[in-house]
Amino acid sequence: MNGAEYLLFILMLSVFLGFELINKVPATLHTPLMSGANAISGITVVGAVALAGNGQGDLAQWLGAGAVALATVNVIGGYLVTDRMLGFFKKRED
Amino acid sequence: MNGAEYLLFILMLSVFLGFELINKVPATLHTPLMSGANAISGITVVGAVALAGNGQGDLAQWLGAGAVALATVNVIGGYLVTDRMLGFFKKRED
Amino acid sequence: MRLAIPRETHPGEDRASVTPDTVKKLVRLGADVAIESGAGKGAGHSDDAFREVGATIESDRDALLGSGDMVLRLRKPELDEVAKLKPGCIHVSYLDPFNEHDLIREFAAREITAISMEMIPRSTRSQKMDALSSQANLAGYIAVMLAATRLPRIFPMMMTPAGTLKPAKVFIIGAGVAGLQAIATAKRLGARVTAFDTRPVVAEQVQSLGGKFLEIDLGDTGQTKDGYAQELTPEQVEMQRQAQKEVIAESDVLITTAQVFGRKPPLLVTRDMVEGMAPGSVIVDMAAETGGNVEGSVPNEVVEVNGVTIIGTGSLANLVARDATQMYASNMFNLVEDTWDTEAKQFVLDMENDILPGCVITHGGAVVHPTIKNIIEGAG
Amino acid sequence: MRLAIPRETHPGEDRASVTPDTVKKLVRLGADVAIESGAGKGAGHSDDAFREVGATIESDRDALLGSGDMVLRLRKPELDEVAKLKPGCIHVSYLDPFNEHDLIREFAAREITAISMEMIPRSTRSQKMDALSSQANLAGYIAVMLAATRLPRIFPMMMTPAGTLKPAKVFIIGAGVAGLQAIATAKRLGARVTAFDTRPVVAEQVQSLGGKFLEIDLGDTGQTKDGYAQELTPEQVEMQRQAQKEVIAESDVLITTAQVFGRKPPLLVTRDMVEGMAPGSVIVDMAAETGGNVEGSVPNEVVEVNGVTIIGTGSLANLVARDATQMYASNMFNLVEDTWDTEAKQFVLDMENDILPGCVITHGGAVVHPTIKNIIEGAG
Amino acid sequence: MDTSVITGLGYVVASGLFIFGLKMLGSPATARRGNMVSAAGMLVAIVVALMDQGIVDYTWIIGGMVAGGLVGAVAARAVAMTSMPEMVALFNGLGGSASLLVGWAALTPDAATFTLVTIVLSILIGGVTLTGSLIAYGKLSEIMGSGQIVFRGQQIVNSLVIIGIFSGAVMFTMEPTNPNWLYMVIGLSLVFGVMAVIPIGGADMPVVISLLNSYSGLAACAAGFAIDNNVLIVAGSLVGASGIILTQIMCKAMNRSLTNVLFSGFASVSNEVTEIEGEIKPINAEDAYYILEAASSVAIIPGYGMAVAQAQHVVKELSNLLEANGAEVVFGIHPVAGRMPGHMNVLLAEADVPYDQLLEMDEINPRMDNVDVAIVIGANDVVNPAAREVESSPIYGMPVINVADARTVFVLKRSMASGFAGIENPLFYKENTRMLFGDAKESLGKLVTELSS
Amino acid sequence: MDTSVITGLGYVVASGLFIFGLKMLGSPATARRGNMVSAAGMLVAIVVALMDQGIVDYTWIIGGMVAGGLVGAVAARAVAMTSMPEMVALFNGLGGSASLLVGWAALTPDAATFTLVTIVLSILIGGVTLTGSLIAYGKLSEIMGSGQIVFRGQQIVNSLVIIGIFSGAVMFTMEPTNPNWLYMVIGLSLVFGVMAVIPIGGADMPVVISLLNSYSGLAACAAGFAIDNNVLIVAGSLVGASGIILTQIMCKAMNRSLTNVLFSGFASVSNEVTEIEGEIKPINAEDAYYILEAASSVAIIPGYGMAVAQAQHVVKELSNLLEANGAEVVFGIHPVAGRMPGHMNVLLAEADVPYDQLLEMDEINPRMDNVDVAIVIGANDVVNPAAREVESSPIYGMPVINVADARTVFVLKRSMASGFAGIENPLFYKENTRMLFGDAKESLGKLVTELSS
Ligand SMILES: NC(=O)c1ccc[n+]([C@@H]2O[C@H](COP(=O)([O-])OP(=O)(O)OC[C@H]3O[C@@H](n4cnc5c(N)ncnc54)[C@H](OP(=O)(O)O)[C@@H]3O)[C@@H](O)[C@H]2O)c1
Ligand SMILES: NC(=O)c1ccc[n+]([C@@H]2O[C@H](COP(=O)([O-])OP(=O)(O)OC[C@H]3O[C@@H](n4cnc5c(N)ncnc54)[C@H](OP(=O)(O)O)[C@@H]3O)[C@@H](O)[C@H]2O)c1
Ligand SMILES: NC(=O)c1ccc[n+]([C@@H]2O[C@H](COP(=O)([O-])OP(=O)(O)OC[C@H]3O[C@@H](n4cnc5c(N)ncnc54)[C@H](O)[C@@H]3O)[C@@H](O)[C@H]2O)c1
Ligand SMILES: NC(=O)c1ccc[n+]([C@@H]2O[C@H](COP(=O)([O-])OP(=O)(O)OC[C@H]3O[C@@H](n4cnc5c(N)ncnc54)[C@H](O)[C@@H]3O)[C@@H](O)[C@H]2O)c1
Repeated sequence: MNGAEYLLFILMLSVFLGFELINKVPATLHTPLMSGANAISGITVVGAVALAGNGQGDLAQWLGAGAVALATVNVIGGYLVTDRMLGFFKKRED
Repeated sequence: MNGAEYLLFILMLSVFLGFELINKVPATLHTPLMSGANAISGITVVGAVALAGNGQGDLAQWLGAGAVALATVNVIGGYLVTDRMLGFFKKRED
Repeated sequence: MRLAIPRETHPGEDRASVTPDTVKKLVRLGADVAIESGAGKGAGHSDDAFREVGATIESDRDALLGSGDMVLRLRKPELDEVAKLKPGCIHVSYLDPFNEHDLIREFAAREITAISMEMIPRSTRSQKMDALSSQANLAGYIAVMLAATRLPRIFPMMMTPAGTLKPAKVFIIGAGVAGLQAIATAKRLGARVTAFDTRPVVAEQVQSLGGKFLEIDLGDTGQTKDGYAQELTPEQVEMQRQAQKEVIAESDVLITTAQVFGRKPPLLVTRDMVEGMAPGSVIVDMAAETGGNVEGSVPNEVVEVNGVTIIGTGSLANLVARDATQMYASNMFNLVEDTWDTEAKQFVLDMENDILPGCVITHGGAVVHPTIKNIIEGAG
Repeated sequence: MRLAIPRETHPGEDRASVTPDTVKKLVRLGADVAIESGAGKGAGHSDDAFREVGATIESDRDALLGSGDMVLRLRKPELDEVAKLKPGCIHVSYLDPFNEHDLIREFAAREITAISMEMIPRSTRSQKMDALSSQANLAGYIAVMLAATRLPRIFPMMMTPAGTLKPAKVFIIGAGVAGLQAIATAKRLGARVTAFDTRPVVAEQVQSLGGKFLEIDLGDTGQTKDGYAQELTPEQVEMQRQAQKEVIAESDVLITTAQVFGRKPPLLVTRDMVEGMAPGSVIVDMAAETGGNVEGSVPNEVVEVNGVTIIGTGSLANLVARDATQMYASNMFNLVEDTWDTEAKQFVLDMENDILPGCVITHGGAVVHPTIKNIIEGAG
Repeated sequence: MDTSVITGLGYVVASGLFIFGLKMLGSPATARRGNMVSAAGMLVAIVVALMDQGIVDYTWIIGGMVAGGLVGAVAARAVAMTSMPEMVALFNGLGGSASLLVGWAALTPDAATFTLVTIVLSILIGGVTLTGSLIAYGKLSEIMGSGQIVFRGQQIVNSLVIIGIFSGAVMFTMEPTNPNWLYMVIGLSLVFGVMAVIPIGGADMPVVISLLNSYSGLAACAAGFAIDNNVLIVAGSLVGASGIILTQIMCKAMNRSLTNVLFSGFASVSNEVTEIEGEIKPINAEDAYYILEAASSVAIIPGYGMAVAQAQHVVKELSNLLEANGAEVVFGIHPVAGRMPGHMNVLLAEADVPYDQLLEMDEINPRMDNVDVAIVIGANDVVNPAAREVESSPIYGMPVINVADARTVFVLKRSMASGFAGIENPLFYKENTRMLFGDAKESLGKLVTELSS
Repeated sequence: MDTSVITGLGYVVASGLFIFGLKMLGSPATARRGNMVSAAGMLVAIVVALMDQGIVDYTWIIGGMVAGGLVGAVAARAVAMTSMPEMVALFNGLGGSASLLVGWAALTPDAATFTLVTIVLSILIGGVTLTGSLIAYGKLSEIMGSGQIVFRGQQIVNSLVIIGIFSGAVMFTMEPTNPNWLYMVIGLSLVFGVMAVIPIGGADMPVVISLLNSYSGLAACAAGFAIDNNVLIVAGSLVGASGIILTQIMCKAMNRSLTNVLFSGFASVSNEVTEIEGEIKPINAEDAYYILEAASSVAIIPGYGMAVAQAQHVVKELSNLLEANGAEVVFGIHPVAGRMPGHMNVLLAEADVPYDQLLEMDEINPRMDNVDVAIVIGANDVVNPAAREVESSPIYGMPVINVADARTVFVLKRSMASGFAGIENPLFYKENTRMLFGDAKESLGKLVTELSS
C-alpha cells in the first residue's frame, strides 16, 4: 500500500467526519462557521513554510514565500474576524 | 512522514467518526448495534488471509489459517445473528 | 336612506338588532338611523348610547315604522304592523316563511321587500350575515350551562380525598352549529361527550372537538347543498331511536338539536327512552319550540318526567342577550353593507348577487322566492 | 354497634350522610346500620338500594334516633331532637358550635358525644374526613355555573363571522377550597380569571390554576396553623376594598368566598362598588349565609341592584346533591373507619388520636373542646 | 524521538483540534471557544511545520508571516461588522491563491503522475477560488455592481475555457517540463473563477462564498497531496466537506437549490427555461425546519384541519419553541375557520395559547408583509386568495387572511383536496408557498423534533 | 492499474461501507439495511484481500473460510432468540483470538520496534478478549454460575498478572527472537481475561460484552498496525470507538458507572467501601433520558409542583413520547395531590390526558412493583413513605403512592424543600431515587428534547 492510498483513506474519513460535524448547525451560526472553516483552510501555510524555507532561492522558494504571506493573512484574519463575529453574537444573546 | 503516522491519523479520524456515529442511538438498538459492530471486528480475516496464503507452510501460515477460520466464524455468525435480531425487532414494530 | 329600528316587543325578548357599535358604522356608511326609544335596553344599551353615535331616537313607534326605507329587526312583525310600514320599504327580520303564510302575503300585498334571516344561504361568503348560525352557536353554549346547573352532579372528573367523582356523560343528538358548540362546552367542563348526527360529514367535526361520534348505520342519509340535513324516512327514524336507546339510558345529560330545514324536527326520544334514564338526569330539547325532538318537552318550560328533568327551550340565545345582540347586530350590518352603495348612500337590492336571491321573499308586490312561492301557492 | 342515619329534614335539603356504597362498607366493618326511610331520596338512592347492601330501613324516626349508638347526619339536629337520642351515644354532623350554644349545652346535658364536622382539623391526614372541603369544592364549581347561567354574556372568547366576543372577566375574592375550584371552573370555560386572598401562600396556588393573582399590600396578614385566614383589622379591610374597587368595576362576574373561621365573614363589597359594575354583571356571594361579603346579598335569594344580579347562596353543594352526598358519605365513612375496632366491631373514641380531639365538642356530660368551651362559658 | 515523529504527532494533534473546534462551532454556547480551539490547532501545526528539518532559511518565512499576519490582523480589526462577509470572501481568495502557489512550487521535474495531477488540481482549484472570491468581494462591497452580469455567448465562452483548462491540464501532466501548459492552466483557472461568479446576483453571494470556501479547503487538500502533507489533507478535506454541507444548508435556508443559485443567471439570458408558474412545491419537515429556524417572525393560521388532527397542543409547543428561538409568534384567526364559530378559540384555549397572541383577521393582514413564515395548519378556504383575485369564485369578496404576503408560506395538509367550500386554492401554487403534506399533528411533531434537537 | 491500487481503493470503499452501515444501524428504520451495507463492506474487503499478490496458496484460506463460515452460519441460525447475547460473546471471543493469531503470525525476525509493539498489543488485547468473552459466554449461558466470583488475594494475583504481562511485553520487544517471552505474554493475557471478568455479576454481562467487543476492535486495529493494513485499522478503530461509547451508554441505562461495573466485585470483597445509606443522588436530564428511554413501564405521579410549574402540557408530551417509544404510561393521582380537590384532574384534562390513563392511588399501588420508572413531578407529601414507615410522623397512616416500589424513581422538584405538611421526605434518600432538580416544566422540557431527538 502506498502513500496515496493512505491519503485517500484520510480524505474519506475526513469527509465523513466533516459531514457528521456540520450536519445540524443553527442558522445563526452559518456565517461564523463559514468564516471559521475558512480560517482553517489557511492550513496551506504549513505546506508553504517548508517551501519558503528551502533556502535555495529558486522559484519554489519565492512562490513559497508568497504563499506563506497570503495564507497567513487568511489564517490570522480569518480567526480574528470569526472571533469578532462570535463576540457580537454573544452580546446579542444576553 | 512514515506509515505509522498515517496510521495514527487514520486511527484518530476513525475514533472521532465512531464517536459521532454512535453518539445517540436508542436503547432498543444497543444489542443489535453491538452485535453488528462485533461482526465488523471480524475484519481481521482480511489480514489473516494474506498470512494463510503465503504458501510457505511455516508457523505463520498455520496461525493464519487458524485466524481465517476463527475470524470467519465471527464475520458470518455476527452478521447473521445481527440480521436475525433486527428481523425480530422489525416484527415487533409492526 | 333611513334605517328604522323598532323595539322588540315579544315578551321576554332582550335582544335587539343593533348595538351602538354597528349603528356607528351604519352612520359612517351615510345611513340615517332612527331607533325606537328603549330598543337596546334588554341588551344593556341605553338610548343615550345610540344618540351619541349619531342615531335619532324616536318614541313614536308608528311614526318610526312609517318612515323607514329599510326596517331592521329581529323577531317577525305582528301581522297588523305590516300595514304601518312605508310601502316599498325593505324589511329585514326572522320571518319563519315556511309557516307564516299570511304574513308573507301581507308583505307582498303592501309591496314591501321582505328579507328573511332564516333564508340567508349557508355559503362560506354569507356566514357573516348568517343569524341562524350566530344565535345557534350561543344557544349551544347556554344549553350546556342550563343542563349543568340542573344536574345533581358535576361535569368534570375529580379524584379527591372523599373518593373519585366520575365525569358526567353527555349525549348530544344533532351536531350542527348549536350541537357542536354544546360539545365543545361540555368537553371544556370535563364531561365525556358522545354525539350523533345523520349527516356523515359530521363525525369528523365531532372528533375535531374531542367528542366521540356514535356510529349508527341508517343507510342513505345526506345533506342539502346548504349543509342542512335531509329528512329521514320513518324506518330510519325508528332505527336511530333503537340505536340511541342504550346510550341515552347511560347518559347524565342529553341535549337534542336535530332540525330539518323547513320541516318539523324529528321525534327522536320517546317517553320510554326518557324513563330509561336515571332519575336526576337532564334533557335539553333545543328543538322544543318547533315541535321537539323529545316526547313530553314543553317549549319554554321545565318539566319532570319520572325524575328526569326536561328543559324545553325557546330562544336560548336570549339568555345571553348582550352577546347575542352583538352578533345579530353584526349580521344585520354585514347584510346592509354588503350591497350598500356609498355614493348614493343607499342599500342596493342586487338580485344578481349570490346572497340576496336566496333570502328575499317578497318584492314588488309578489312572492319572489321560488320555494316559498310554491309552498304558499300550494297551501292556497 | 348500631349506626343510625336519620333523614335530613331541613327544607330543600337533598343530600344525605350515606350512600349504598358507604353503607356496604360500614356493614363489612361489622356495623349494624339502620336508616330512616326516604333518607337517600333526594340524592337518588332508594330504600331498596340500602336494604340490598345490608341496612335495615326504619320508618319510625324517633325509634331510630333512640336506638343508635352512633348517629350520622349532615345538618345539625333541632334542639328538641337531642332529647330523643340514646344517652351516651355519639352524634356526628355539622353543628355550627361557635353559634349554637344551646345545642351544645343540650348535648353536654344529655351526655352525648357530639362530633362537629366543621371542626375536623385541616391536616393532610384528616382530609379524607374533611366535609367542609369536600362540600366547598362542589360549591365552588356550581357557583360558576350559576353565574354563567345568569350572565347575559358567554364566558369564552369567540372569534366568529359576526365579530369577536371578548372573554368574560371573572374576579374571585377568597381563594380557599371553594375559590380555587371556582377559578379552575371559570378558567375551563374560557374566562379571564383574577383572584385575591389575604393569605400570601395563595398567590402561587391561584397561578397554578392559570388564574391571575391581584397583588394588594395589606401589611401583615397570615394564616392559622389549620390554614384558615386571620381576621383583618378594619383598616386592612378598607385598604382591600379600595384596591379591589377598580377590578370589580371591570368584572363581569364577581364571586366572593371570603371566610374567617369562627367569625363573621368580612364585608368586602359595598353597595357603591356593586353599583360601579356594569348592568347585567353577576355577583355570587358564597358567604351570604353567614353574613355575606357583599352588601345587599340575601341568603338563598337572587336580588337585583342597579341591574347587577346578586346571588346570595345558601348551601350550594346541595345543588349537586348526588355528588355532594357521595363525598359527604365518604367523609363520614372515613371518620368512622379511622378509629374503628374491627374485632370489637366498635367505633373507638380515641382521644389520643390526632383528629378526634379537635372535633369532639362534648363528651361525658361536658364541653371538652377548649375553644368552644371558652366561648360558651364566656357567653354565659 | 526524532523530529519526524514529533511532526507526525503534532499534525495529528492539530487535526484533532480542528475537528473539535468545528464541532464546538456548531453550538452557540461553545462557538467562540471552538474558534479558539481551532486556532490553537493552527498554532500547533505551524510550530510543528517550522521545526521541519528541511527548512534551512527562515528569512522568507518570517518575512511572509509578519507581512501576512499584519495585513490580516489590521484588516480583521478594522472591518465594520456589516462588511464581514466580504472580508471573509477576501481572506478566502488569499487562501486559495496560497494553495495555487504551493501547488506550483511543489512542481519538481521528476514528479510522479499522481503528484502532477494533484499539483494541477491545487492550482486549478486555488485559481478559481482566488478570482471567484475577489469577484464575490467586489459584488458585496459594491466596488462593482451587485447585479447579475450576463451576456450573449457567455455559455460558449465558458465552454471554451473549460475545454482549455482540461486540455492544458492533460498536456501538463504529460509534459510537465513545458511551463506553457502550466501558465495556460493558471491563466484559464483565474478566468474561470471570474466567469463562474459574475452571473450570480449579489443576494446569492453568501452561498457563493460558502462554496468557494469549500473549494479553498479542497485546494489545500490537493496541495497536501502534492506535497504529501497529511495535515493539509485532513484540514483541507474537513473544510471542503463542511463547506459543501454548509452551502447546502444555506441554499435551503434561502429556499433555493444549489444549481438554481449557480446557474440562474445563465437561465435568464439563454431564455431556454421558461418559468413554469403555478407549480406545487412540496417540502419536508427537515427543510422546513431550516427555514423556520432562521425566521424571526412567524404567523400561524389554523383551520379546520388543525381541529381534525387535534394538533392544538403540538401547535402550542411549536410556538413555544419558535419563541425560545427568538421569533415572534402570532396566531391569525379567521372568523369562519373551523366548523363552528369559535372553533379555533376552544382548541387554542385548551392548549393554553394566551388570548393576547390571537389576532383577528383585520389585525394580522396589515402585518403580513413583515412575517417571515406563515404556517397554515389545515386551513384552506380562509386563506384562499381566490377570494381577492378570482372574480368568478364563489367566495369572491370574502375577506381572507393574506398569507401570500408573507415571505414564505408553509401549508400543512394531507393532500391537494379542497376545503369546505369545495374550490381550488391558488395559494398552493404560489412562488413562495411550500406544501408540507401529511397529517398536521404528525408534520408539526416532526418540526418540533427538529426544533428541539 | 496495478492490483495494489485496486486493493487500496477496495479497502477505502469497504471502510466507507462500514461507516455507512454503522450510521444506519443507529436508526430503527434503517438498521437492518445498515447491517447489510456493513456486510457488503466486509465482502468487498475479503474479495480485495484474496486478490493480494502475496497469496500463492489458497488451500488453507479456503479450508479455513469454509470451516469457519459453516460453523458461524449454523450457530447463528440455530441459536434461540434469548441466547443471542451469549452467542455474540462467543463470536467476539473468536474474533479476538483471530487477532491474537494474526499478531503472532506477523512476527518476523527482522520486525521494527514499532511493529513489535503493535504485535504485542494485538496478542495481548486479542487474548484478553478471547478468554474474557468465553467467561462472559459461560456466565450468560449458565454453563458456569452467574454470580460474582471473588476470593481473598484476588487483587494481588491480578497485580502479579499485570506486572507479568508488562515485563513479558517489554522483554519481547527487546528480544523478539526468544519465543518464551511471547508465550508468557500469550498465556498471561489469557489468564488476565479470565481474572477480569469472573468478579463481575451475570446481570452486568451485557456491558462487559460490549466492552470486550470494543477490545476486539482494538485488537483488530493493533493487528492492522502489525501487518500494516489500513482497513483493519479503520474498521478496528471504528469498532473500538463505537464499542466504548456503546458501553458508556449501556452503563448509563443501567444507572451504573463503568468503573462501578468493572470493579464492584472487588469492592465487595475488600470491604473498603461502606455503603452510605440515605444519600441524595441528583441526576441530570441527559442521564435520566437514558434510563427513561429503556423503560417499558412508566408511572407519572403529579403533585402541586406540576401545577405551580404549569407543566401539564409538557407532561402530556412526555407521556406521548414515552408511549411512542413503546412504554406503557399511567398517571397515579393521589386524592390530596395539589391544593384543591381535583386539582390534578383539571390540569391533566386541559392537557388532554385521557381519563383512562388516570389511576387512583388504590389502583396504582399494587402495580408499582412492575413499574420501571416512577416520575414524581412536584409531589411530595403524597409520595412520602414516612406515612408508612415512621410512626411518629404527622401523616403516619395516611395512604400514599408507594413510588419507592418502582425500579427507579425520579423526583422532579426545585430543591430539598418540604411540601404542604412541612415534613422531611425519606423517599429522596432511597437507593433507587434520583433527584432531578429544577423547575418541573424546564426539567420536563429537557427530557422531552432528549427523547424527541
Ligand atoms: N366556522 C364556522 O362556523 C363554519 C361552520 C360551517 C362551515 N364553515 C366553513 O368551513 C370552512 C373553514 O375554513 P378552513 O380553512 O378552516 O377549513 P377548510 O377550508 O375546510 O379546509 C380544511 C383543510 O384542512 C385539511 N385537513 C383536514 N384534516 C387534516 C389533517 N388531519 N391534517 C392536516 N390537514 C387536514 C384539509 O385538506 P386535506 O384533506 O388535504 O388534508 C382541508 O383542505 C369555511 O369554508 C367555512 O365557511 C365554517
Ligand atoms: N388536594 C387538596 O384539596 C389540598 C388542599 C389543601 C392542602 N393540601 C395538601 O397539599 C399537599 C399535596 O401534596 P403534593 O405532594 O401534591 O404537594 P406538596 O407536598 O405540597 O409538594 C409539592 C412539591 O412541589 C415542589 N414544587 C413546587 N413548585 C415547583 C416547580 N415549579 N417545579 C418543580 N417542583 C415544584 C415543591 O418542592 P420544591 O420547592 O423543592 O420545588 C414541593 O415540595 C398535601 O399535604 C395535602 O394535604 C391538599
Ligand atoms: N357554510 C357555512 O358557512 C355554514 C354556516 C352555518 C352552518 N353551515 C352548515 O350547516 C350545517 C347545519 O347547520 P345547523 O346547525 O343550522 O342545522 P340545523 O339547525 O338545521 O340542524 C341541527 C342538526 O341536526 C341534525 N339532524 C337532523 N336530523 C337529525 C336526526 N334525525 N338525528 C340527528 N341529527 C339530526 C342536522 O344534521 C344538523 O346537524 C352545519 O353543521 C354546517 O356544516 C354552514
Ligand atoms: N391540609 C389540608 O389538607 C387542607 C384541607 C382543606 C383546606 N386546607 C387549607 O385551608 C385553606 C382555607 O380553606 P377554606 O376554603 O375552607 O377557607 P375558608 O372557607 O375559611 O375561607 C375562604 C377563603 O377566604 C379567604 N379570606 C379570608 N378573609 C379574606 C379577605 N378579607 N379577603 C380575601 N380573602 C379572604 C381565606 O384566606 C380563604 O382562602 C385552604 O386554602 C387550604 O390551604 C387544607
